[in-house]
Amino acid sequence: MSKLGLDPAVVAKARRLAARAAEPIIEMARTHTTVSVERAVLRLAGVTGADADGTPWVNRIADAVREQVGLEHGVALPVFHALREHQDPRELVRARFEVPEGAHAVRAGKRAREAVARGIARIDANRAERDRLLGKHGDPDPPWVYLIVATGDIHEDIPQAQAAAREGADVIAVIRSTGQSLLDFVPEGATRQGYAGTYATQENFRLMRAALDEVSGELGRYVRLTNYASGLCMPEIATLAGLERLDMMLNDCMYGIIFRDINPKRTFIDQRFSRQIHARAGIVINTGEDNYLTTADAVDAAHTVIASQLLNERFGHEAGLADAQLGLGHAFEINPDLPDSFRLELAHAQLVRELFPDAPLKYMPPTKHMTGNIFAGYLLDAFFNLAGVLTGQSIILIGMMTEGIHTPWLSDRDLALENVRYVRRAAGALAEDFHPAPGGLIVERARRVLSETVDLLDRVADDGLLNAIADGVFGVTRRPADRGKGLDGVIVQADGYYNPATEILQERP
Amino acid sequence: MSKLGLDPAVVAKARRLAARAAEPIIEMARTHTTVSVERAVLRLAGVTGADADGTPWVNRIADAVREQVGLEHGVALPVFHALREHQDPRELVRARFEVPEGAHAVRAGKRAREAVARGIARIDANRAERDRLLGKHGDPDPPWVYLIVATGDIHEDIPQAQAAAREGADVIAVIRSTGQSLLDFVPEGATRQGYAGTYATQENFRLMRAALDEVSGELGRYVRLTNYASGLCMPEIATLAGLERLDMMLNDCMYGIIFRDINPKRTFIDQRFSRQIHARAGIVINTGEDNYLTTADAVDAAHTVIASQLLNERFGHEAGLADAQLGLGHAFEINPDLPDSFRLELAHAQLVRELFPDAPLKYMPPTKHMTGNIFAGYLLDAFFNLAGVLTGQSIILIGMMTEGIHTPWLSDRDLALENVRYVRRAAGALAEDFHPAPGGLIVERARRVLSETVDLLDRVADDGLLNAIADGVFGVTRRPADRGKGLDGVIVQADGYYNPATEILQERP
Amino acid sequence: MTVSVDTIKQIIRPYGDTTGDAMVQVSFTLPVPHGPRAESAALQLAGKMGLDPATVVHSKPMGPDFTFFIVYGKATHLIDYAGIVVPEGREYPLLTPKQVNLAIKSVLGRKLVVVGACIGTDAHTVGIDAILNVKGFAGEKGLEYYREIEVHNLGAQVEVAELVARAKEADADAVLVSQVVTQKSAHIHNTKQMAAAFADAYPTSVTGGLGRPLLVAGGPRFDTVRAADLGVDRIFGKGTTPGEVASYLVAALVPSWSPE
Amino acid sequence: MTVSVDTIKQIIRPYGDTTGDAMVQVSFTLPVPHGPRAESAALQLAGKMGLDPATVVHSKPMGPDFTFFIVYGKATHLIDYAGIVVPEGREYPLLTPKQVNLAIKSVLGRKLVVVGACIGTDAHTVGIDAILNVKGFAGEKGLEYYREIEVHNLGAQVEVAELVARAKEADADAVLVSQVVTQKSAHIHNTKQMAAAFADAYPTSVTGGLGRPLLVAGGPRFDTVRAADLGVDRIFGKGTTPGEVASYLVAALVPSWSPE
Ligand code: B12
Ligand code: B12
Ligand SMILES: Cc1ncc(COP(=O)(O)O)c(C=O)c1O
Ligand SMILES: Cc1ncc(COP(=O)(O)O)c(C=O)c1O
Repeated sequence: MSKLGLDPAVVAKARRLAARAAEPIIEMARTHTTVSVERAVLRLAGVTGADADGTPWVNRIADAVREQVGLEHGVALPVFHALREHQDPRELVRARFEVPEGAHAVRAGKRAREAVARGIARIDANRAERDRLLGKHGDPDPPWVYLIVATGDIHEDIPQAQAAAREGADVIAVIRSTGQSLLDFVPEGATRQGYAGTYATQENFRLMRAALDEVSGELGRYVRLTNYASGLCMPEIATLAGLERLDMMLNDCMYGIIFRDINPKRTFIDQRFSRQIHARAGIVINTGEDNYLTTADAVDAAHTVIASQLLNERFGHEAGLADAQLGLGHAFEINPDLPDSFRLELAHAQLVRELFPDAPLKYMPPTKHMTGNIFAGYLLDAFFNLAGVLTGQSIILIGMMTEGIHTPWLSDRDLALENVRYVRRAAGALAEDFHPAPGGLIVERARRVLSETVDLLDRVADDGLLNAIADGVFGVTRRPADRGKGLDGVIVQADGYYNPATEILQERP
Repeated sequence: MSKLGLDPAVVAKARRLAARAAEPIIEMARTHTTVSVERAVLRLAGVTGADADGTPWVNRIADAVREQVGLEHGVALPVFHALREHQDPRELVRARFEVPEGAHAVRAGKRAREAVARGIARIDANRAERDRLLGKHGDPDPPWVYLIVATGDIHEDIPQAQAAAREGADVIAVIRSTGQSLLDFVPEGATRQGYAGTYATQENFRLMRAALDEVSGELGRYVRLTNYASGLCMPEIATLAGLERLDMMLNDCMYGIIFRDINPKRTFIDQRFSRQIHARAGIVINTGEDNYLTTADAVDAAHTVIASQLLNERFGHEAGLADAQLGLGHAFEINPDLPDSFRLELAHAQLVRELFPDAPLKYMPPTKHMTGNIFAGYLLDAFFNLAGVLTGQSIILIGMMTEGIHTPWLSDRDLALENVRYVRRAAGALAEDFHPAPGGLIVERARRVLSETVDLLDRVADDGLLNAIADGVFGVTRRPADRGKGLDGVIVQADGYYNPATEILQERP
Repeated sequence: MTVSVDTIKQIIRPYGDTTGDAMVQVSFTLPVPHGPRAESAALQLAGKMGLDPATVVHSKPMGPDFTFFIVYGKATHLIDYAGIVVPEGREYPLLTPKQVNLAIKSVLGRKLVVVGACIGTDAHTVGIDAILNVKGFAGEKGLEYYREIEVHNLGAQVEVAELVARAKEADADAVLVSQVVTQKSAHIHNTKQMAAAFADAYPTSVTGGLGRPLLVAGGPRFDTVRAADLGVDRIFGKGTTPGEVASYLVAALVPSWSPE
Repeated sequence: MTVSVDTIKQIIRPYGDTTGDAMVQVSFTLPVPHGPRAESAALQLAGKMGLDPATVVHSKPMGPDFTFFIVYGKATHLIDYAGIVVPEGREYPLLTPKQVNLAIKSVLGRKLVVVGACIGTDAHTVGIDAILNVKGFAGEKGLEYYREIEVHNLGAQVEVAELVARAKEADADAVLVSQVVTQKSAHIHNTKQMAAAFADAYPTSVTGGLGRPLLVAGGPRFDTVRAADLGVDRIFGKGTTPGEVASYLVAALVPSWSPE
């Protein structure tokens, strides 16, 4: 039941153009691999742990393979060929690698596939376990309240996360240490030294998921856990998330490019693999279009958000994600000094809702226009919460009145929850009384943003997405295709490239 | 254009019942007078000033008349008869009064009427002057922002009021000193010693109106002034307001009874005369139904608010007030812990709006459920401001986040204005997108409140309004008709009672 | 009023997001024009309040002569939590209405007479009504509901002289006054004035309630004073329930009774 | 930094609604369970902050171990407003882009080279971009727009070693770093570390900016420290505009030039 009366032909056109713009990128991702993709294969195959310096064995092994025979055939064949002789990673890294051929190749491939299949089976088991727990504890109705913990110390995060869950959080996000996305390895073990956030590690994932399982039982409501895939290790972190039953992951096709200056090719290749894993794991991804509005103006750039969502959708679908797994991001960032700012925001939020009716949209609170005036901030957050209710958003990040000042205090979070609770309780089903006047400001604004989106996608489809990114179309940040971190980790697949994980994942269960 | 789809037949029935319930009271008011009504006549006739103890001459004169010949013939004839000999009030209070008869009565009546007509001419001139200034400075569009000053000192009030006007107030209310409504005289002169408010005096009215005229010129927007008529001196204060060009007055048919324990008869007689004056002066009255919800529950007693508004409307019309002068009061007082509190409030506010489409409704902010949590308070005020925008309220009192703590600070007022400015700017014409779902919670709630109103008025019309008041129907406070302050100031008119003011006012200009 | 002192030594500081960070938020207005000089003044005040370091996160001119500030800072003070002398909530047992009635009937042998009012120009009756009216407060019935308590609720804006007269007339055991308006310390002045008037009117009065009715004051903002400062026997604050008051009346006026 | 001191003696206090009422609002969390003991602790803290009297108007349990408080009170402190030493806004004249270009061209005879970056793990580039990018800030164009300024904007998350190398490579006259994240005083540590690295890398460096590039730090929350504490030449805070920075660069690096 559309409130905006969008023209289905225009919507279909936008989707067609997004698919056309995405196609060359998908082709590139199909024919390339990266160091992190290959390390993810090793992780699926069961390689864990790190050397005495903290460098994960998967890095040591992939580096050794790359040095000796290159990674263009994938890591699987050389490693499983070498595994005939060396079982222990400590020895394996010192092995002489070769790319097996003929029967050797067949045998190595078979064993690699069996090993990786065991990893994927564990992901499947986790998915089933989640379904079981959702049935047992209960699945909260959307919108889900999404709260952040960020102490830097997993053992401090745990009680804070449990407390947040008890206070009403449906989703707990553990913010990552500021530097992690630029690390080309995933740290190991339980960590206590993060910086404005806690390192994403397999052990931290495990500990937090266990803690939330405990509190889910206590509350009779399954509390979801989320973390960040984006960064140089997107495929590996996605894998670890699947292995440890995380429920959602920040995963955007372009965030790393624009906001972390990661090489565009690297990012696009990594995101495809990581999303194939998420798809299998039943993990809901959260995309990062909200970030664009922190560097670009929320009104001027509204159509870039929609264009990016359509691209994220296309890439997601191609990687096997269902609509219900597409937590497309957007944000309440319109300058509050503008006349009609709230109505404009309702137009944008409703447009996203109607374009992606089955997606669990992630809606971000105001950040850019939050100042030191905490009262003004509390007010703005209230209107954000109301916009969420009126336009049926799915995953609601909770805005902090002190956003312009410091990372959230305990009391900020408590007051923020009081705010959203009041708004939801007071407004109830008010959305059913919200009907944008035909021809009115909201309807016209939504129509205009959609048409600007179509125009933009048209240009992007013609010029190529990589060129658009280089031109600063998204987040007014220019990122040329041949620059940025991690480009040296990109490898063109050779003939005979073999990746058992992709093979299994593309068969679909 | 009704959003609630109210049944016009039910609305008409409610009005008929209100008229029936009001009728005996109107009859009583027509056949009685009060000490304050008579003093108001003297004020219109030009008697001003006070004795050395601060007792106004009008009180001294009326008391002397009452003592000697009673007030059942009105004060006009005895006084204007005595005026043949004594012109100075100082002497007049020592005069021997008699009720003139025959030609003497005719002559005294004629001179009284001439004197009172001069007072009324001054009121007419003020009304014309207001119209001129509205044309000159400009009349702000509703909703009008209504702000309070309450320092107790008129010379502190003035700069604060001017500052408030500069910050966006369209209406300035000077809160009265807490004790004044129970004084059976109007203090004289400029006062500096009020208690949680400033005394309402003719001179204070004059000073403040002049100060606001000054600032109106500066701002290019006519800033309205309001004060309180209710209390033991309703007729006199209404008169002074007319003489000094106030623009609005708090004037309720029952507030004094319920919240100040003033005798019901006294109040009903006084309110009729005071409203005749307001009608002539072009003053907008503000009624006090909002107060009911501070002692009664805003959901349970919603229909008592509507019933009272219909009564206030009937009494107002009968006294000559036009619809555009009926600032009927209501308030955002629903417990914020209730589910759907905001939607329920929208139902109530929209119902009032649709029942009285031409009345400049006065909408009061939350007070009862404001606590020491100033953040929660700021939030509640924001939703009040939004309800005002969505339901087209006319006069918006500005809620203070510290309502539960102290009388407003400078910064409270500033933050409160930031709040309402944001909400109005951000929401713009959002009301056009607000369409209560047919059969939904809002529509059903409004319908139910209206039908409860009809039931209540039916009972009141049968049992008598005075009995209903005695039973605590309004504001859950019981006020028997023969109790309360000021009953001894009520006088049954004798045959030959003469009141030149009523005579002129009832002729209509 | 009794006190309790913890035995464990415990020193605490405010908590922002880490133990010991000692962060607090402050807001205030200074009567000076907006600008860097005003900001320095705000930081000086924060410094005197013991905030170091302190940051002005928001400053806003309010007209030409005033500036509003929001400041965050680290409090240098320590709180000796273990050493805190904490007023015990209640120095008497909480009784059921039944027990209250029984106590009065069995010991006093007559109804206990209570006179209540809002004094001075205060017209906020909701609080005293919550204690006295049958309807009550927070699910508890008010004193009128107690069979053995005779309630005279005089309502709002009662003058002290009238209150004394009515208390004498009714032969009151206890006088309950409510004070909600606190502007210019009205509640303090009015309550003291009331206590003095009772002392005058009952020359036999001695502290402790002998020779005059028990004097009880209530209202939401009495937390800066103690009963003795005002000359009354007890103060009740925010959120008081009728049962607490009834139980106190028994403890104070029927001290010989015990629930067993 | 110069100072100005008023000649009139003026003692001020916070202002609620009356001159001299000295009222302020405070909020904080204490790491203790909710209850009367916690409230007493809150009042103790308020007392130590110099609030007397003080009232807890709101207290709320946040889980079993923490309580949030809102307190209002009268500050006993006086502020000597006349005696306040106030940092002057700017110690150099504000120039137009034209004047800046002229100064550089006529005195330096070559382009002035500026290297900018967000250092450490800080990825907040909006602030430094506001100063450097053509687009600029608050209606003023950024330094890239100045014909005579050569800008190398290195972007986010630049390591100090790399910054030093790039500054040397470009033969930078000035290095501009932005620090927005302040958690655990990251901005202070990172800036100090950067200053130390430049001191090391340019052994001829003496205070005052000779022998090494001029070091400029910026970000919204540097107001608790002074440039000298960090080892840089100047700090720019909230709301800085590109023109202010360009004018400062001229004043510091082309001191002999004067607009006349
Ligand atoms: C309702 C109300 C009114 C109603 C009163 C109706 C009535 N019949 O009582 C009306 C609308 C008439 C009114 C008028 C005014 N009010 Co008024 N009003 C309030 C309001 C909204 C709620 C008070 C209330 O009912 N609380 C609920 C009761 C249950 O709580 P309580 O009184 O604290 O009582 C509890 C305890 O304190 C205790 N208790 C109280 N008394 C007693 C006595 C005894 C013996 C015992 C044992 C216990 C006890 O037990 C009670 C139950 O737990 C407050 C704001 C707020 N949110 O608090 C302002 C407020 C109290 N009003 C205020 C003022 C100034 C006024 C006015 C002067 C103008 C104005 N600004 O509105 C007028 C004039 C009143 C006058 N002459 O006194 C100020 C007082 C400021 C101050 N601290 O000095 C307040 C705080 C609003 C504000 N911020 O300006 N008001
Ligand atoms: C935009 C933004 C982001 C964007 C950044 C995009 C980008 N390319 O810059 C994104 C979304 C990526 C982001 C991410 C994160 N952010 Co962020 N972000 C913000 C936000 C909303 C606005 C900052 C901003 O752009 N301000 C506008 C600019 C123009 O102002 P400015 O930086 O102060 O710059 C001016 C002056 O300071 C000065 N200036 C600044 N630098 C320099 C340098 C020189 C040389 C000169 C002369 C002048 C100068 O001139 C500028 C113009 O006047 C703030 C919250 C807020 N409302 O402030 C949080 C905020 C800064 N972020 C924060 C944090 C913690 C993060 C994250 C760690 C996670 C999170 N909570 O979001 C991540 C990781 C970032 C990282 N690794 O550093 C915190 C920092 C807390 C603290 N005080 O320590 C804040 C305050 C939010 C919060 N309350 O938690 N963020
Ligand atoms: C899609 C996405 N990925 C990742 C992140 C966080 O990345 P980092 O850990 O690099 O700050 C964000 C930030 O909000 C995001 O939106
Ligand atoms: C209709 C009306 N009259 C008068 C008043 C004020 O009366 P008083 O001065 O007695 O407090 C109010 C209070 O808000 C009111 O609503």
